[in-house]
Amino acid sequence: MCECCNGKKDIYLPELWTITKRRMLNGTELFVHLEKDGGGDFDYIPGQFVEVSVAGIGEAPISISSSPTQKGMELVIRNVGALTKVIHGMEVGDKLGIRGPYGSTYPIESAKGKDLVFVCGGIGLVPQRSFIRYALDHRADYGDITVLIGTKCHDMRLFREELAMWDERKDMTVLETIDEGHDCWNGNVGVVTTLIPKVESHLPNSQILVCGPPIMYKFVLMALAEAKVPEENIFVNLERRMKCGVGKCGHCQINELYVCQDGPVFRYSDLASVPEAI
Amino acid sequence: MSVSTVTKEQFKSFVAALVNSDQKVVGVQAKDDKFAFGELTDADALRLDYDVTILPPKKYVLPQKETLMNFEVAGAAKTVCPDEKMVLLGVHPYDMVAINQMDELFSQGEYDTHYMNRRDNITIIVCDVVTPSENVFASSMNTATCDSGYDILLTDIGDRFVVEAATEKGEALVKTINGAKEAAAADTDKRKAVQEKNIASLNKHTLECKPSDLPDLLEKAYDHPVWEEKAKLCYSCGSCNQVCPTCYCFDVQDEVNWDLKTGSRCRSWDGCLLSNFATVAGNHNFRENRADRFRHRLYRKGKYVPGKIDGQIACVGCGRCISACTSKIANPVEIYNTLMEKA
Amino acid sequence: MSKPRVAIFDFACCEGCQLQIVNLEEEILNLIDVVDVVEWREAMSEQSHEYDIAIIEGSITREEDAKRLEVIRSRAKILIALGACATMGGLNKLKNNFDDLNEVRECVYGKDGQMPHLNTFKTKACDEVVEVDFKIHGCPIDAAEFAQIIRSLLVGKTPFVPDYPVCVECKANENICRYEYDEVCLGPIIRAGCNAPCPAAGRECFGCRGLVDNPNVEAAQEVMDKYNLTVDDLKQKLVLFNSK
Amino acid sequence: MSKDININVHHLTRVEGHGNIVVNIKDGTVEKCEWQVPEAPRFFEAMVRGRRYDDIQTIVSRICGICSISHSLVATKAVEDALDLEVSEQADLVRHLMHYSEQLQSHVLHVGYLVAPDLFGVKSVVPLTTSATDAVLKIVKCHRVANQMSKLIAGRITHPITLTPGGLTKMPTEQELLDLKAMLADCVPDLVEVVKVVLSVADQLPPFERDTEYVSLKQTNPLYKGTLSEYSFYHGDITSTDVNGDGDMPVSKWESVANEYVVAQSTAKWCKWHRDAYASGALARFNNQAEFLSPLAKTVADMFGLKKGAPGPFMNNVAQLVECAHVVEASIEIIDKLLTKGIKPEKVKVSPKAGRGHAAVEAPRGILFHSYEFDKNGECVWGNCCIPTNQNHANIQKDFDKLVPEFMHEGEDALRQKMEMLVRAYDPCISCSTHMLNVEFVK
Ligand SMILES: Cc1cc2nc3c(=O)[nH]c(=O)nc-3n(C[C@H](O)[C@H](O)[C@H](O)COP(=O)(O)OP(=O)(O)OC[C@H]3O[C@@H](n4cnc5c(N)ncnc54)[C@H](O)[C@@H]3O)c2cc1C
Ligand code: SF4
Ligand code: SF4
Ligand code: SF4
Repeated sequence: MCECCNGKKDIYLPELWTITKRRMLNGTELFVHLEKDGGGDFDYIPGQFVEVSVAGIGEAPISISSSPTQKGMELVIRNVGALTKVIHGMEVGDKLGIRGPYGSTYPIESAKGKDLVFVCGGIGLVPQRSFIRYALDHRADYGDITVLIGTKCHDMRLFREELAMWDERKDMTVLETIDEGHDCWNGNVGVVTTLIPKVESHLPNSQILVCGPPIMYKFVLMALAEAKVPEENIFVNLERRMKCGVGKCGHCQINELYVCQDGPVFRYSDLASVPEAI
Repeated sequence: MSVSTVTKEQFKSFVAALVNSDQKVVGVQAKDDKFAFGELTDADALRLDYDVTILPPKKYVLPQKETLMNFEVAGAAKTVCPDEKMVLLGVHPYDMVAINQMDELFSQGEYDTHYMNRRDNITIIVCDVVTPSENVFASSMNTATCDSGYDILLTDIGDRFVVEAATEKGEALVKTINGAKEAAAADTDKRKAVQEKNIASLNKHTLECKPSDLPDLLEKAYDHPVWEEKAKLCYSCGSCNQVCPTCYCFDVQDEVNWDLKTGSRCRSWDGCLLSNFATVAGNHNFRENRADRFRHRLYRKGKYVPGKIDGQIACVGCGRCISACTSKIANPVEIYNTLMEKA
Repeated sequence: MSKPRVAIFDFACCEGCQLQIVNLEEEILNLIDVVDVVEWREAMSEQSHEYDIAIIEGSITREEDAKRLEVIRSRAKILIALGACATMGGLNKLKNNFDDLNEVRECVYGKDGQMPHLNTFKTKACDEVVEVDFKIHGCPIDAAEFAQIIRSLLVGKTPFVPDYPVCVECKANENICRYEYDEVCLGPIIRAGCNAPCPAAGRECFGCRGLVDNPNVEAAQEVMDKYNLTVDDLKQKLVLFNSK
Repeated sequence: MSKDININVHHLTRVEGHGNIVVNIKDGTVEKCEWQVPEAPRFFEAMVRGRRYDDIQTIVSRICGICSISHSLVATKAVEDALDLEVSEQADLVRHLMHYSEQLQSHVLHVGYLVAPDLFGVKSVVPLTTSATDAVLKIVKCHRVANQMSKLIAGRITHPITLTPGGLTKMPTEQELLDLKAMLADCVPDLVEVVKVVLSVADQLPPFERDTEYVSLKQTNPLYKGTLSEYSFYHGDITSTDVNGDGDMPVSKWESVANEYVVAQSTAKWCKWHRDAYASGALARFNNQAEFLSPLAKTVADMFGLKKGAPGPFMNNVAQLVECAHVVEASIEIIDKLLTKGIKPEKVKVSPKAGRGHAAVEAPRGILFHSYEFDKNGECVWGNCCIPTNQNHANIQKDFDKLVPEFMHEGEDALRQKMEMLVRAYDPCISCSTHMLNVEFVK
């Protein structure tokens, strides 16, 4: 903030956070735990994202994977390009620039008392984990919790220990599948939609939360339609190219909606007249 | 605020004095066979009789490239505040309307200090159109005249200018014009005549509906064949975006200095027609078809942006995209009219 | 950390792109501050077989050059093609339009055309011979773009290279479009990054940076009609730097 | 000291001058002493065939990055000759500015970046950036001024854009010319400093002379009579120190000056006129037209004791400095002339026709000839270029033949060094005159 800005904050200026833990979840996904330099408030709600930057390299939107019930913030970053490659090379103690949190949230309030079904494809588990953990931390507030996870191959599975812990729990159901079979895998094989019939009876009265790669949505939504899930009960978490995160740069627009402000979490029924969405 | 008249000579002296002061003055000047806004160093070079400028004056509120912050590589960053004051001389009403829209877009929701500071530092002198450009259709868009945003409104009534101060800043400037006389009723009548003429005649293309009908029209036109038809010829060159006074999409890139320790984060113009505007990691392009991108621009102008600014249509009828498109397919009026035929 | 070692090599070309590096003027001093230039025939006597970054200028037209490039590739961690000759064969590919290279030899050297040292094959870009990590486009390259790309690489960032057409920069600079004078300009299909100096200097873009990834060449026929131009006019221009 | 010397400098790949030096001396007898040019041939004369008259200068500009302006200019002139096009006086003057910018840029680069290290006994300009920072910064400044001048007049630094048969696609504005003039005037003191730096190490230039025929242009355009541009880079007939004003050759007959022939040791063709070899370049121009030099240029020549008729190839480096001073002053004179008349916009309209045309200009490193023939549609059916470096090859060989016996007693290293310096003195092209002569000794 500076004198000439009428006391207004520069919305593009990141604040520094320090990496306090880092570990590879698989060959391409890095998990980092961050603490804000100088402490201070940082309030977010599951479903939101932050703009992460390394000065000199660039900036990108990244979903918050931790729950606000935790200390600090956790992100999972896939190595796909200029910025993410550099972040992958960072160590504990290195700093990331953070802006946010931005965007819409999962229906943590309106879903209270209802059953939750999470449908996660690949890295789609990352933002969903925020709500899953939040719901587990407020276990009494929600009904049944079901997590469906599809991963391309065994080697790419995320949060394996955490999944194992969830699997142990009596108060939630975790179903996993991988696209291609593997020697060390005796679970389900097939894409994530193949898990949907297994929980079909559950679906119509649940809040369904969907996040995964672009092509996944079409098929999951078809399966959910078949299962007669009302569109108001489905929430999709969408990704788009994004430069500013604050509704100016125009990149993330899907028809009239801005993923950075109207999303990334959308109620599916609101997308009926948004042909570019799915 | 005051309404006065000045002779053209008096006005030129005023511009000359302004140019000679330490104030930065930007005005319309000839550029080969066309016109462009540029820093004015000679009052004689000012051309208030221009038809249209190649680029709109948006380049002063949202420059082609601007530094948002300076940083230490992988470290902290510091805002760069635009603080240059300038007088922007000779903005046409339709361009003023476009700036007003951008003001709204950059201040609503998250307040963009970079844009807004620039804007606050500019004193705008609008001048009513003297020479209509070959593709202007401001009359169709109700932007042949404008009633806000400017500090001074200037109208050429033949031998003199009518000068209206609309803000304190404008009033202070008008006070420095030697020989300004209070406008007589006859002068303001003449001004009215000029403006009425413009309202009727800045119309080289005629939109066959009210601008306010466009959102509804577009509501039903998503799958109209015109998108494919036109976009067949689209080069995805983004010329239509670049020259448009209401296009404001941008890209952000980091640049590092030679010390490799410091650098700056810059934003620059982008365009939704460019083929990778919506490409994300894994090379997934969310708007891969030319026709989808082509349609997106016309929807932004006629429906999406209006949705954010109280229904104001984000095409001000300057006609620049019509001239700038090498494929001659970008004419919004032609497209909107085609959509109506089917409807 | 030791400075990255950079070596600059040239093949068949005019060396104008290396000259652009020299044309960084004072910035050259910055450059040699952050990298160790271990080999650069144009500017210095030293030579080395050990380098991290090899910068290749020129196109490949002879067997011995192809071999030399392969050796360079095997030594370099990063190989950068510098300029149109290296990135796409550039102007040197004009000769590929002749069916018979013998005819070309004799056209230039007459009866002496059969001398063995005149043996060449069809012009190849670097990536037609070895794997290329980055391309710096243009004939010649733009010194500022070169500097930007090198600095990006040095901080570990994938350099930003535009994949949009020249018109974008041309329009941003308020040049008057050549089509307004009914002249052919390749701007709509050629990769930007040069800042459109040709239209700014009153003439058409003749395509020295190569096509964008997805050029709409199908549109050309109809668009040329709109200006009383022909596709042949367009091809005449395109052939200069974009022959196969 | 061994009586055997084997010098094998190889791999200089480039049109205008990748060269090899091969010397075998056995028992004090020179068995082989060769200047070879093995560059990858690029066949420009073939590449222009079938191309339109207005693309020729764009193509041949790519013969050489460092003399791209000269190549573009000479090609444009040859096309104009073929198509009978007139160029306005204004355009002609502006083209002179463009040409001068290249002379300045190329000479500063050559003397400052490539020759100076030899004189200072280092391998490149890099160590000088720390040991002689001030001098290097002054050289860089002169270089930048020249480049800014090219950029303004030619549209960019290398490979000019604004040249077109019949004129120029863009004229500089009067304001731009005023700014340019100020910049040039401002550069004079720096140039003088650079001259002084070179003077301080000029004794490092080897004491070698050989009586030589020098060939250059000679002004014939009345527009430039009595001006500094009478020292011609751009117009005129071909003259030589052997003809003494009697027997100058019109440019259209350049082929009978160059008398190109192919030799086995070179892909580039060699040339001879009155003798078995001739030299072109700054020293040739100086030796033919020194009386027309600007005052500052004359002063610079005096500082080095350079006199008309100077025979030593190494003095070419000094002549280049003299020309640097000259082109700065000649540019200022032209700018004044342009400003007095005022810049008028021009539009060039050309209708193609069949014809053959010839032209010559002085590239920084010597006289440059181009000829083209066009069919009635303006498509090129034939082209022929003869570049200065080729014209100097035979002379370099003749110099070697004399230099090797004279200096072989100094031993291999010193001999090799002198031979490399000699090649560089000709400024054959940026690539050749650099220090990367890859020397191998076979013991
Ligand atoms: C709301 C939201 C949440 C997200 N959450 C996560 C998350 O939790 N974890 C995660 O790993 N990712 C997440 N992403 C995706 C992440 O933001 C992108 O992958 C980001 O681009 C990576 O930045 P980068 O600089 O490394 O890649 P970039 O270097 O920008 O590019 C990566 C790829 O994007 C494409 N691309 C980018 N720029 C261009 C261009 N100029 N031209 C052409 N193609 C281009 C290319 O295909 C390129 O290979 C999220 C995205 C959104 C919108
Ligand atoms: S869409 Fe075209 S006519 Fe409308 S404001 Fe933009 S450039 Fe002007
Ligand atoms: S200017 Fe025309 S060709 Fe270019 S992107 Fe726009 S519509 Fe397409
Ligand atoms: S001149 Fe060429 S590059 Fe510029 S806008 Fe026109 S077509 Fe595009």
